[in-house]
Amino acid sequence: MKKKTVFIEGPISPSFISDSIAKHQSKHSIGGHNIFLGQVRADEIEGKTVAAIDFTAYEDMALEQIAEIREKAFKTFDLTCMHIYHSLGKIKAGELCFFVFVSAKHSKDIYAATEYLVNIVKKKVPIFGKEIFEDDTHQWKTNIK
Amino acid sequence: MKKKTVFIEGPISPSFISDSIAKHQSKHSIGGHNIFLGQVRADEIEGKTVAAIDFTAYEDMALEQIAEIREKAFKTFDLTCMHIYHSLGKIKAGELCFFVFVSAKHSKDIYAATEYLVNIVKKKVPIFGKEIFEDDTHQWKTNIK
Amino acid sequence: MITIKYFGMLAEHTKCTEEQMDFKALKLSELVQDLKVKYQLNPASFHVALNHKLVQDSEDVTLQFQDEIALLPPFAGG
Amino acid sequence: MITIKYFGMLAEHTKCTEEQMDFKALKLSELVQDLKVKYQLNPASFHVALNHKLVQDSEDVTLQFQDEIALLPPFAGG
Repeated sequence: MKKKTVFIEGPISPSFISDSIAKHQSKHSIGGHNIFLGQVRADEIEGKTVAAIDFTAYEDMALEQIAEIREKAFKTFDLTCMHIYHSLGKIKAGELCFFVFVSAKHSKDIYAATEYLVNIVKKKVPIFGKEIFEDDTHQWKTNIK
Repeated sequence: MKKKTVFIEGPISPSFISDSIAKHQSKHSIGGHNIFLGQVRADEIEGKTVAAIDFTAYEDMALEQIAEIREKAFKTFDLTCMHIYHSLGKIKAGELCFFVFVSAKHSKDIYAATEYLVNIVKKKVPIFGKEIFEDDTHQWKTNIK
Repeated sequence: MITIKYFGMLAEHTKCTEEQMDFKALKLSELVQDLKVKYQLNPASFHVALNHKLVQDSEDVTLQFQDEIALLPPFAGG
Repeated sequence: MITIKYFGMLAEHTKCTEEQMDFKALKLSELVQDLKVKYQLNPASFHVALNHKLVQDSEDVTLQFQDEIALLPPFAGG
């Protein structure tokens, strides 16, 4: 299974996103793109405010999981392209940490595809997040409620 | 009803999109963004290939319709921000002509909100498109099948 | 004064994007009928908007001074 | 040789991200039990992966030479 670049050290910059968009402009069969961006929220938890999330991952396993997820999504949805990027390291509130980008001839499938990818990455990919508060204490983020 | 900027002369550039994204990084209550981008396809129709679409609009009516659509969408979906941009003029194959951008605290509603906005703009907003073929003949695009 | 606007393939067909006519207290349906005859329009090819709102039944509407009418072919945004 | 990796709050708790031990033909469940005792781990706080795959039932698995085991706390991507 081909392993594509997924992890990016530091925040995902708006210019990285526009470069990705620009690269798809030579593909003249694409009619619609859908993009999800995850942004670090300054959540307030018991009176303390999240200043940043420090992400780590079990990278070997994560890349295998994402390769499987990609393969399944291409079978499930009618897509031309699919890209998944996630930040590692300390991402401050307001910065972007997660970028899912799907493209297709017609827009029908793209919303469901993006939603599926975002949710399954949160659920199945071994990424860990330390929520660092403004007072430098921390707690461990969890996607399981 | 407030009328926001919607129409952009010429294609929507990737850097316009990254600027829009960057502007939302100061809003620390936002956890997720969803973006739709419409790209002009080089469709083949009876042996001829679409080289560009020349968009025009009944602007006064379109802005009123979009203001109503925005108001309804804010009532229907739990969103922090919503932006809708559409190109006017000649947009070449591969260029972007339609940009819908929603942001929310949580990602739950954002996919459905984007899909709703894209589809209702196509259906209800008086925008017209002349598909210009490579041989300079044309036909009028229609969203009604 | 009444303003009539044409868009897209209708503007191409009428060779006109906007025209004005003296005010008469016509029904909107009568005006549209006159325009169909004048430009030989296919009635299935357009909707009518009055002052930026689509009109469902132009029989019910009597023109007011300074109304803006628009003949709209199928929409094609996106 | 067997490699054991710790992530997130578990790495914080064990003060260790990776350790190696000599190969023994243990059941995976026995190894995990040893680690729970060694580090006083709450069994509800992690899943176990073997060679990059989550293990449903570590009773069923006997360790092979050069296996990579990982103790994974709840995922938090996105």
